[in-house]
Amino acid sequence: MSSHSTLDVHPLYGIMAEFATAGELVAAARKTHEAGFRKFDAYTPVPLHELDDAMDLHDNRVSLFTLIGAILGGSGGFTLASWISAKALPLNIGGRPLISIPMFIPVTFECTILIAGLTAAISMIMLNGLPLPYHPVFNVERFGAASKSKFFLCIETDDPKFDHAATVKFLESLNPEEVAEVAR
Amino acid sequence: MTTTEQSYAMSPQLADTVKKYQQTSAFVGLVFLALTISGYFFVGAQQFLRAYLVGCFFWFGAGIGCLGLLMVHLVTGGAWGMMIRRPLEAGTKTLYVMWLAFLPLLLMAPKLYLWADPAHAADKIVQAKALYLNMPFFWLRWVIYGAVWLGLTTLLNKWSKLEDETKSTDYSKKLEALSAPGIVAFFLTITFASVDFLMSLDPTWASTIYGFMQAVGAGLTALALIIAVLAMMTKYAPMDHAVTKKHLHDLGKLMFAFVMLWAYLNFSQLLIIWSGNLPQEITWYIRRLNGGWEWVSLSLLLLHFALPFALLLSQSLKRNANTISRIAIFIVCIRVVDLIWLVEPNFTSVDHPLLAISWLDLTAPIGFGGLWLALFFRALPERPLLPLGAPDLQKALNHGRDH
Amino acid sequence: MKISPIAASALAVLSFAALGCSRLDMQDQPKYRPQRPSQFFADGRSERQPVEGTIARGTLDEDTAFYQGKDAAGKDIEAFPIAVDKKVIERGQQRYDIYCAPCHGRIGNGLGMIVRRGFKQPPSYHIDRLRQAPVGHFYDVITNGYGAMLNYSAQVEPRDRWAIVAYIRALQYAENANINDLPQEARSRIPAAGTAPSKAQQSEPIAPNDTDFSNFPAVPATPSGVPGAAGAGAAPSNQPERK
Amino acid sequence: MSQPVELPSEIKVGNVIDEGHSLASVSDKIAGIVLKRKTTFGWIVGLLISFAVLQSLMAAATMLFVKGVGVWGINIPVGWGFAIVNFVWWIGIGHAGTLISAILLLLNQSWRNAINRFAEAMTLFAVMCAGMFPVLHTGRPWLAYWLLPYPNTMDLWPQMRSPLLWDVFAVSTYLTISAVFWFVGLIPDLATLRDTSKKRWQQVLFGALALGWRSSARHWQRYEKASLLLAGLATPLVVSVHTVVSFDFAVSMIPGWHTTIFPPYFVAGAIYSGFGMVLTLMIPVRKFYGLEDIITMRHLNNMAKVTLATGMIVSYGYALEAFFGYYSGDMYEKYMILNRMTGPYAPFYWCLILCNMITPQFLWSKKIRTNPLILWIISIIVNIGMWLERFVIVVTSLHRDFLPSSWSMYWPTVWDWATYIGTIGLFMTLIFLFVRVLPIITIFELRMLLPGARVKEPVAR
Amino acid sequence: MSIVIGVIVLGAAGGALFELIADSRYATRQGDAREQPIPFSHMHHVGSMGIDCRYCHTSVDNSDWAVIPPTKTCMNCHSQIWVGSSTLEPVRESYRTNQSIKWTKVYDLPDYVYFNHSIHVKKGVGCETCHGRIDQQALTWQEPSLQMRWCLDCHRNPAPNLRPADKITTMGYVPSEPQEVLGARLMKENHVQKLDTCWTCHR
Repeated sequence: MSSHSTLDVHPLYGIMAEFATAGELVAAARKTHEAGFRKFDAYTPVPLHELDDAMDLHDNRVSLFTLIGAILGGSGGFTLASWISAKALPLNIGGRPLISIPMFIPVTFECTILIAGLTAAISMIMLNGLPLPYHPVFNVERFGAASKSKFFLCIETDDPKFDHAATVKFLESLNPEEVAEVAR
Repeated sequence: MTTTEQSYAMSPQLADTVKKYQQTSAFVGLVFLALTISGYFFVGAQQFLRAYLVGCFFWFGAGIGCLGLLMVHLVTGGAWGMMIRRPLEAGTKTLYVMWLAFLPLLLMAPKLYLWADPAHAADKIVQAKALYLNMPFFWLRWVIYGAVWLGLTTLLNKWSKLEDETKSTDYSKKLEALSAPGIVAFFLTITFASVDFLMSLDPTWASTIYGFMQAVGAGLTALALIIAVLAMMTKYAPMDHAVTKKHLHDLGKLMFAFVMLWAYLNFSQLLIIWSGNLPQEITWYIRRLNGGWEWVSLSLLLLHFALPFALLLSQSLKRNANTISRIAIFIVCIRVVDLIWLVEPNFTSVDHPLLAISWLDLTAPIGFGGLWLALFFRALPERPLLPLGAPDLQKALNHGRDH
Repeated sequence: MKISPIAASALAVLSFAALGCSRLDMQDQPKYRPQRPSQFFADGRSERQPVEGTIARGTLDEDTAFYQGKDAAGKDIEAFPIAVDKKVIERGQQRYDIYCAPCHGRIGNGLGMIVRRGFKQPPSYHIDRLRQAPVGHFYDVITNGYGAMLNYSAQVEPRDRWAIVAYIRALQYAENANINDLPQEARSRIPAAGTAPSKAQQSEPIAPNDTDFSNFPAVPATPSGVPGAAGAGAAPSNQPERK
Repeated sequence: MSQPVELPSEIKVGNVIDEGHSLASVSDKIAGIVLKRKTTFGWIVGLLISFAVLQSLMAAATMLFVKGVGVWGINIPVGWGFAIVNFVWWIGIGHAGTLISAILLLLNQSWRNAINRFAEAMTLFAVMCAGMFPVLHTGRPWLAYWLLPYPNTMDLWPQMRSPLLWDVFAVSTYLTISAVFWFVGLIPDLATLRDTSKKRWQQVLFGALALGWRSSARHWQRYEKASLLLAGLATPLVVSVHTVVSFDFAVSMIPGWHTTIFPPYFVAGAIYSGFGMVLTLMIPVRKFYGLEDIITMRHLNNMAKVTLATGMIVSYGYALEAFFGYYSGDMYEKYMILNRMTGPYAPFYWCLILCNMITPQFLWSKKIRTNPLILWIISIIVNIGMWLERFVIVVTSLHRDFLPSSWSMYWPTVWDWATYIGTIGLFMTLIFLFVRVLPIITIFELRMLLPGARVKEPVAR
Repeated sequence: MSIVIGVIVLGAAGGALFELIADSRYATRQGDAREQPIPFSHMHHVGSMGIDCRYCHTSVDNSDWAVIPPTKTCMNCHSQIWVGSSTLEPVRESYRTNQSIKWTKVYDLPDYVYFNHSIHVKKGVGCETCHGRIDQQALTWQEPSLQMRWCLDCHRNPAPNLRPADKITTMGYVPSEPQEVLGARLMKENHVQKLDTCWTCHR
């Protein structure tokens, strides 16, 4: 409550804590989540599956979109093949049937993979909100290490539970190497 | 948590269960084998032999599949194999009997195999293949197969036992060293065995992928059986704490891969023969895509591929011992249909294919199944359920526990 | 996706070059099609005349009666050198309407469309001189021209010329026909007694040599002078035999 | 039956990554190759030589465009010559990359991490080289888009029942998905490069390519899912690609082509030659960049084992071809296999047997598997052997037509060779550029192998 | 990834644009009346004079080639009519000097297309079907696009474009019975087949 004044003077994105090890980060993230914070994020140079549990991250939409892409690609490929062979350009080749299902399987299969693969990659990037040219976390000077060797946790001001002084205190209680304010 | 002090011998409850299974399957096996043999007199020699071939080759496949999987595991390692190594070893021990079970087929070959029938000796196609398809060589090959299969089985089991007892890595190395060429021998023998016993039912037809398909089919049968057995054992000590969900998951993935591989190989064969449409090849499919057999083909497509494929995509179904074992048992059943589909249509006419299955086609696989399972369950309790001398055992036990 | 930039640019340059220069894709092949100009021959034609003094196979044209309409003495022949039947006359009518009618008119009265536009009027076929003229005469005129008329040998083949002659004979016959010459059932179609039958109705073709034409259909009335607008006659399925 | 259990300590086969590395040191080492290392003289010479070789492709392609496919050695019975031989060869080489990155990811084989990026790049470049041939062999490469199904003024559609069209779908899907997979794998590493670089232009360049990746846990969660899905899709894809390539042959009715073993046998052959090529390239790169601590003996050993295994499958294929040549009872098949073994191209066949069947048998020995030099030589022999295999399959089956009057021989012309050697130049040029401008090893996956990336939570759950 | 999407979108747009251009009248020259050395008018000769097509194009019904008439054919009439016209001087000059008039080809098929006039005429495809109302074209223009699609439209389904043999040269033809009935009947009578294999036209 008292921090609101600080916000006005100094537009703040959040408070960031830096940790030395993966274990500390996971523990910190779990505590933060348990403390009721929701608008916060952990930054780590390697994917940590433990964080998914600790932060309650269970977004399965990438799989869902990929499945939809696979179904659309497969049915599209099969339809394309049979439409071309039977309707658009029916060619009689040695009396073989126009609709020859075994012969359509390769194209169907490739279309399934193509569309599913593209959906998987594109939906991952889109759901992650990328490409994003600017993000406040990079304002923290040491944040560059997040892609190499250090672990970070940032609680954002948007969180309803955010309170400047209290949040700083809370983060300091997690035994970080450093706590920093993140300019917006 | 798993510790090295724990024993991996069978718990008494499990031993009881296995004994019960063994007795039941022995009983069922004997009854159904007796029924099958009665078919020789009631239904006729040829129909009896066809059904006998289905049952015998199917359960031989289960045994040889265990041998193949065992050797693949010994070469590549991996936690999945550590959990099923003992069941696989038990499975290989059935080969002694299953090899001998081919004897009636050899003895009565002229009644089953056209090429062995003197009445067809003058046929052009039979003569073209006479250098390979003749009775003395047929017998000789059977002896060679036996030497390879039983030799491998004997040595692998012996060294595995010694590995346990001595805890010496010498035997681990020996096992690996034997398995690598063993896999080569496995592929060659099962290829030629499937040409001999299955493909030559129709001497006019040939397909190069056939042996590979039978090897994969046998592997799938064996894997499904062993998964079912393992899932059953997870209810009892020591497997209840040794087997993690991750192990089941990996085995499920492997079964999924086998299902896909089976479909892939079958589809490849179908597409190539379908598009070629050559009279000497396509007849094989004409018999299987007409006269009622098309429904069997379709059900194979749906039940042998599509359904297991869809079910095994799910992570949770693979990680649950109950569901994975049900899927595995289902796959074993549909594998029998696949074998019937391979054998029976050879005896229908190309011009008027007709779906005609005798009751023997059911009693023979059940009979041999009972026999096989009885042998298997007899061999299973002989040794600790995990390979205690294997170098990577601890790592395998920790598999799926590190998170 | 990555494509080698070098390969891509080379491809691009080459393909544009290819598109820019000429249509490489077999659009213009180094071969001659009919009437295609030639750079090679002095007269610029790819189609060559036979070497002088040579005769192509099948064009010896020894049969003077058929090819020239003359007998051995050089006189116009009186009888057709081909068998004339209904099909020949139908063919003759069709060819006549295409090649002759523009000047001679569809009924042979010499009042075709071209004549109306200033071409010298040819005589009607129905004058006595032409009614008496031997068939060889007509053939000779078609082949070699006559007066203002240029020859039609390039446009009408010999067999078609005879067919046209046969049709001219039919026109002449029809112009002077009597109602009694008509078959019985055709007579009933004459509108009313005393009414002058139209020219077209009169030009009922009749065989010059007594072939039976009892089933010959009436030629529908057609507006004269507009060939091709309607009723260009016989089915083309029986072409005269080509040499 | 119960007995005291003593588990033996782990047998050391060699580690996936040598001890002494930390998160920071691994990141700096690999990123440093891109960012800090000076352009060496050797690299420039290598690039220049490759680029010079590439010019032979340019010359050959120009010649082809001007004169048409008549400059090649193809003739009436052998209508498929070098173009398809080299197409199949290159496509096969590409397979190892996807196999390493996708299948081994699914199988949780951690040894893949050091080599997958390189192998994937190799896949991409090999598929590009492969793609050259079908496009060039039409003789009118500027009309290559006709192969795609799109509404056009000719009212024509591609023949969906033709394996050659399946090839179009399979190869373009393969190229697309490989590129996507490769790029997705690069994103976190590009972020590392962005954050490590001190130069502004590099920061901007890598920053743009990294798409603003900020190593967020929420991103990682979806990223891992997408990676797994892509791997799951790429695995059947890679099998399908060479399967479809094999259909190009098997679906026709030429003796020696129309055989059902072709799909699995081609796939194994592809992996075989692919691993051969990975070894051929990896061993010098490892030496040159001093990566012995990251690409360890264990990698070489494992790759050699895969090479041996796939070599055995290929040999199984040769054996079956010969056996079924007899067993089929078909006189054309019989003649085909006899002609292969004793006909005018017999030396090629026996050379192929020597390269592909005999040579890999040396890999049974662990000594040889862990000797980089011998392994490197064997890998080159494997590459030659697999090339010979395609040559033998294509040429010996075609040059004896069903109609003896059209029997003929096929010999490549200088332009055939120039095209083929030129694609090797293209491949090497791309490889040289790649090792210079991008991290050749997946940094973030290497980090995952380190103890620093393990979670030892101080708090009990 | 946006780059990939951008490439895909741009590629699709480029492809669509390419198709639009390829399909445009500019590219196909459809409806484009060509300049000729002598402004020969079909409208005059066919429309107002009523001369049958075959008077000049003599071989249309028995050869693959319809024939551009020789100068002599012009002179059949123009030896008498319009003899003083300066417009026709090139014709007279050609006749005098025996040099061909260099007409500009309007219906210029690529050399890889095999086309035969006589079979089309024999099977009942009228002149008008491909060449349009020639009796209304002062300078001859290219009536259809001549794209392969246009050929195939008819080759895949010939019935709507068939007419009786005696109506081949008719302009402004109106079928005497419903075209579906007539077309189906003529298909049968003239043994018209659906010929859309590659080698029908590309030999």
